[in-house]
Amino acid sequence: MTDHRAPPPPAGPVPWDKDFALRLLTDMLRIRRMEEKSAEMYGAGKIRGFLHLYIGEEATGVGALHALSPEDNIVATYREHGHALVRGMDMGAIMAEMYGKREGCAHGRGGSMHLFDAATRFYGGNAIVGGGLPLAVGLALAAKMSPKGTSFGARNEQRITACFFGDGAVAEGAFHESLNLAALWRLPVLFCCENNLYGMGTAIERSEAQTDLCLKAASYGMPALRADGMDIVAVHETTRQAVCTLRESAGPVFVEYQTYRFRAHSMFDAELYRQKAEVEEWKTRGPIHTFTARLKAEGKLTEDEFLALDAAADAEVAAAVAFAEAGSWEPVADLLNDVMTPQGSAP
Amino acid sequence: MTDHRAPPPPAGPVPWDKDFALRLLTDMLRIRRMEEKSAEMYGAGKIRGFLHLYIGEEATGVGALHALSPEDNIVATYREHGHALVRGMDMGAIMAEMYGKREGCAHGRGGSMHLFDAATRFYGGNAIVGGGLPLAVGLALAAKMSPKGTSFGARNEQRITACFFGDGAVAEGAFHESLNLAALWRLPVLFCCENNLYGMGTAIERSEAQTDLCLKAASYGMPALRADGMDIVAVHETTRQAVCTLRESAGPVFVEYQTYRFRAHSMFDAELYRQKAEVEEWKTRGPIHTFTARLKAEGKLTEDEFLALDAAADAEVAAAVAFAEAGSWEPVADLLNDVMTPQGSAP
Amino acid sequence: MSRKISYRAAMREAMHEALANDPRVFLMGEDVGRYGGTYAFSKGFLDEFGPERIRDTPLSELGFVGAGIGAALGGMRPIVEVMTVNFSLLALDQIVNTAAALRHMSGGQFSVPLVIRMTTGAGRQLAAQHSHSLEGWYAHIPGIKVLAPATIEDARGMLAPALDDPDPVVIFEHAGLFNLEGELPDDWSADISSARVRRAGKDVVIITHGGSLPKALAAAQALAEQGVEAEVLDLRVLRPLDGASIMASVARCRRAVVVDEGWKSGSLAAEVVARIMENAFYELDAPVVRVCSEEVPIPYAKHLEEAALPQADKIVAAVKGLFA
Amino acid sequence: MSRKISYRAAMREAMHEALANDPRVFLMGEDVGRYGGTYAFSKGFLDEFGPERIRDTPLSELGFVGAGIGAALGGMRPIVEVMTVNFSLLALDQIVNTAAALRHMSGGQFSVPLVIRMTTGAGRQLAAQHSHSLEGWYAHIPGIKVLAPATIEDARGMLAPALDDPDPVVIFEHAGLFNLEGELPDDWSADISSARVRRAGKDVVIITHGGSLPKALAAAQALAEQGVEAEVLDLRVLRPLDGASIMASVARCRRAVVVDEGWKSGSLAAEVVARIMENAFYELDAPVVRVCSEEVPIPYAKHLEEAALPQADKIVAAVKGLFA
Ligand SMILES: Cc1ncc(C[n+]2csc(CCOP(=O)(O)OP(=O)(O)O)c2C)c(N)n1
Ligand SMILES: Cc1ncc(C[n+]2csc(CCOP(=O)(O)OP(=O)(O)O)c2C)c(N)n1
Ligand SMILES: [Mg+2]
Ligand SMILES: [Mg+2]
Repeated sequence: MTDHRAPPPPAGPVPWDKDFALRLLTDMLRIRRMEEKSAEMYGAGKIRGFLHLYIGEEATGVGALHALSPEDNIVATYREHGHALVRGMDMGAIMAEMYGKREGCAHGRGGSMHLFDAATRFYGGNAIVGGGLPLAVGLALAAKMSPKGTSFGARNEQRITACFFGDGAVAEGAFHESLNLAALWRLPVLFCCENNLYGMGTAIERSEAQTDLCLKAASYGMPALRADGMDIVAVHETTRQAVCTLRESAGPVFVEYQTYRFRAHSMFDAELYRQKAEVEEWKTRGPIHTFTARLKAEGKLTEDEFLALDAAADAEVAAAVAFAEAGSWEPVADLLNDVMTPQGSAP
Repeated sequence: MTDHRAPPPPAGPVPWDKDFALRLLTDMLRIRRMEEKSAEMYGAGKIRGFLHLYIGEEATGVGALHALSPEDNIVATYREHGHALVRGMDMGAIMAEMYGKREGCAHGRGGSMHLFDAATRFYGGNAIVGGGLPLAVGLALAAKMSPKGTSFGARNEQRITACFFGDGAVAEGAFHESLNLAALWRLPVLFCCENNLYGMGTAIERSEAQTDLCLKAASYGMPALRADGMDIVAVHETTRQAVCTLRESAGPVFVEYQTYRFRAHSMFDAELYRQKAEVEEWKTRGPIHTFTARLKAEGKLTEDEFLALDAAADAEVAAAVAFAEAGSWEPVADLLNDVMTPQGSAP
Repeated sequence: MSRKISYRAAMREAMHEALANDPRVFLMGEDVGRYGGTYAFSKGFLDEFGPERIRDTPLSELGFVGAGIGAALGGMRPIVEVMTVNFSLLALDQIVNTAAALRHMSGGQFSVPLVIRMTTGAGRQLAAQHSHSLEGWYAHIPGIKVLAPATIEDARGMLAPALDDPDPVVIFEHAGLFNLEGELPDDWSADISSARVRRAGKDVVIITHGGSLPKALAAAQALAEQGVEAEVLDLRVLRPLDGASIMASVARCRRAVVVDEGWKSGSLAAEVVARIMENAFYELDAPVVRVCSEEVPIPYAKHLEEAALPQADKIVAAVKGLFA
Repeated sequence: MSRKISYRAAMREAMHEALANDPRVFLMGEDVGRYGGTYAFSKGFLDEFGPERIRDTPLSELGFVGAGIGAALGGMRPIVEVMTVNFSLLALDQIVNTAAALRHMSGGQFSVPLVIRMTTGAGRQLAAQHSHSLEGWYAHIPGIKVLAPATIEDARGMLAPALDDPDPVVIFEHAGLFNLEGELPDDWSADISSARVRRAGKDVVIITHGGSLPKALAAAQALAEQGVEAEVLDLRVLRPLDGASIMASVARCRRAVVVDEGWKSGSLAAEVVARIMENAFYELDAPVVRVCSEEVPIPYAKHLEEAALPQADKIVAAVKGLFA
């Protein structure tokens, strides 16, 4: 059993105005409350299949996504509820999808691991570890070479494709091939590695001969940055810097976010592979309470304000659950829908 | 069209006694003559399918393999005639295999790309680029963990598995996964990258974002060495050093041999992707004539001796061709042989 | 004197026995060690056999399956666990181009005594990327054997002969069977060459394998209550298929339904139907029909997933159709 | 007014036309550029369309096929060339788990208008790792279309509708056809939905596709000289299969032989036989038989390779067997 000592809790000044700081805090709270409720609903049998919670890692997705624009493309993993929500998807559509209801973002066809949203250029939810990486390379390739005037992929030199993946994905051949292609072809891909120290039950030192993931990027001649994934300030500022580097170098950038998963890998995990003490220590670095404390210390947040934000998040969650509960089931007669594109409808 | 300027021809003293030096020269000559004849027989329709010649690269295989022991395992590619021969396979069995005759090392089932020989621990011959890499990792794993007293894989801490592959293979996911596994598990694998600057018609700069291949090894925490693949002295001494490093570090080592293919990729290649001048310049660095010149300059070889060695090689080739010509065809009735292992026969 | 045991426990016992009795055997795969096995098949093995023999791998399906092939060539008897068939797509090159072809390409010089185990099938609302049933694909490849233990005896008994086999053996374990409880007879030894009649009948034979076996048995039970005596044939070995047993059942019953969780087009069921066409055409009183998965990526929603997969009621309806 | 042209030139023309007419179309794959295409299909394209649109890729099948999927999602119309089906095993995860499933998993939000071309088949003494015929595997997957142009018209005509198709289309080009020369009619436009009768007959229908079509036609010719009128049906589209045309031919001829270069067990031919069993059982005067590859990794030696593959004489013998 390896012991991953946690560094000291995030601290220090928050270089943002109150408004922006609270927006990010709010998003972290929304994710946390939504997922706590999802876990509850899983227990209640309303949500089935696999459910992978992001609890503990919220600063990573929130801080990174707030450094991107609505025009950018997002590719995520099966641990993507938070990314989907921050990206702008309706919480009701997410919850309904997890319920398997027709009102879900994918009409209940995808479930928790396959959230998609064309409106926010959210390309999913992928249950194959590393599966999203080549996809992101291709999306960036299209942004770079697609001719003017094409509808969906309308050329956009500014468009970045951000691809989120975990430390476990780094060992896959898909990682190697994708990073090389992106660097070789100078594509605007932001590789966002959420290193939570474990791939399921396998600690990174049992998965990687070289655990300094930034060194991997060097073997593709790709610039790499690292950020404390529990510190939303570090995450956001580092990601903004990465975006600048990406634009200047007109090529891909690799960012490693060092974070930690507070909950089990999925709902079926006895967590034999890590010590309770390790988890508890990391919890002292929790992204929400540490950021809250810093904001309060700076007078950017009062307890009442915090309670109001939290209540608002709870209310949004309650509404999302009500929406999902009230949702309908797709008729079985429609089973074969959306396998092939109906003739005539342009993709 | 990129121009890969060739460095100055190999020169300098040969730190070997005459006997050893001539053995290596002899092996290079044997490969060269065997392959020249193979090309001729391909033209004559005696050999079909794909034929990938090693001509120009002989110093790499000969210098490297002479640094290994008969107990070591060898894994190669479809450009493996030379490796098979140096390893100790009978030239007649190789030629007969290319003819598709029953007397071939694989009874004509494999052909040029699939030379195998259990007696010399030569694990082939693989026509999938990168396909031999995971295999080499497994062979090394067996050497490390197989219990005493098991027949074939009898534990042998000293046993190294040398895996030959090209620059093109480096882009494959199999390369990434295999190097990581070997480094992570501290396996005795010698990764021998024969960088001849092209993968078929694709120059390395169009295949690798980072063309310094030794930097790749660093991302697995693996020691890496580089040698001039046209200089058999550099190849052999570097490989010997690599073997020492491997034993001391009790883990894998990566070696890049910088070499060049004088002939077309296969017999169907118009070579549109490189300039004649580039090929001509590299030919001035030919491993055989430069080594011959150095030996003569040092008085370790006379023209008569050289002619005698060359004549011996020619004679061996003539005998191999005669053997192949005299060979027989496997009866069609035996078509389904060697798909599954006959019951009772231990593998 | 038999004893009650689960499919999971039976498979676990089989692996434990192999590890304890043959020092060449080791288990390698994602989360087989510290995690205790994705489906708890190897819980406790790490402490008992150590990290060398209970080897956690990185997420590198192509790499560690290929390493298993190399280790087998090197004299070991690896049990490589690919977490699920869905991820085995990443390793197919090594399985098809190396494991299955090596003996032939080397003119019989090298055999690959490798066992690859993987979970297969749908039914747990895991959606399109985690619900494949690709046994039929594997059964198409010369050079490998393909097994589908569907009972507690076979979960207990098939691993040993697979490990004794000198060639690559791929074992498919359907996730829907893991919690199956049943009586394990004292003699649970199993062959890896024959199909087996799980329920005798005379009016129709339901030919199936793996996770569909319980559904076929349930259908046969329901049919019995309606006066139709359905035989249930468990293929067990998907490559090479036991054609003789298939034809014997068909000759006996003169009607057949093939049940397979794979998508209908190009399913293993198609091969079974084709064999019957070729060998028992004149024995048939009615055309053979198939009950397979609908041609749709498996949806997440429970009601849609159930509608996409073979179910006992669909089998009953198919059988009745043969008498209409 | 038709003109003489080779299969290779026809495919080349089709790609040239697509590249010239649609700025969203680009060709990506190993050695499509500087090398001129492994089989010279894209010789000269690099100079005409430039390295962005005639994109040489590293040896990264999984990566560049996945990149093609992403580029299609991003609004492009990529033609991804996988050098041969043998190497496509490395890319199957992206094709099956992403390209084929994405539209369904996203509830219809995203389609993947991607064309993947690959060379398939044996017959050139390339041995076990370079001789696969896995069209049947691809034809098993919901969410993609699978084409097998076997004539000059189809080589010229099938690419355009494939590129217009909003979903992934996989095109298999048999290496044995590339040098085929023939007359290209002025109207070579082709659909990607139907099978086609290549030779009319009444005594038996030989159902085939791809590289086996010339062998089937040769067999039909030989049979004609012996008084047997064999119809030859070219499937053309392997997914979805044109069942109506198959059943029409079977109803007409009452006897059928299915020819497929895939290994017999689990071949696409098995699916065709199963469909006939299900839909035309009572039309048959004899059981349908298959002529497929022997169950052996394809050997290098010429005489053994020929013996392993379907050949005209084997087809003739199979047909005669139906009348014995
Ligand atoms: C190709 C593949 N192999 C195995 C799995 C099973 N699996 C799902 S998540 C996971 C761990 C992934 O770890 P990481 O990439 O670090 O992401 P995290 O779950 O930690 O966010 C595994 C092994 C899978 N989904 N895909
Ligand atoms: C997986 C795979 N993709 C493509 C090919 C076709 N191919 C055969 S050799 C080759 C080039 C390999 O280059 P390199 O690794 O540098 O070896 P070299 O031929 O230069 O010795 C290619 C693309 C193959 N055999 N396997
Ligand atoms: Mg992780
Ligand atoms: Mg090369």
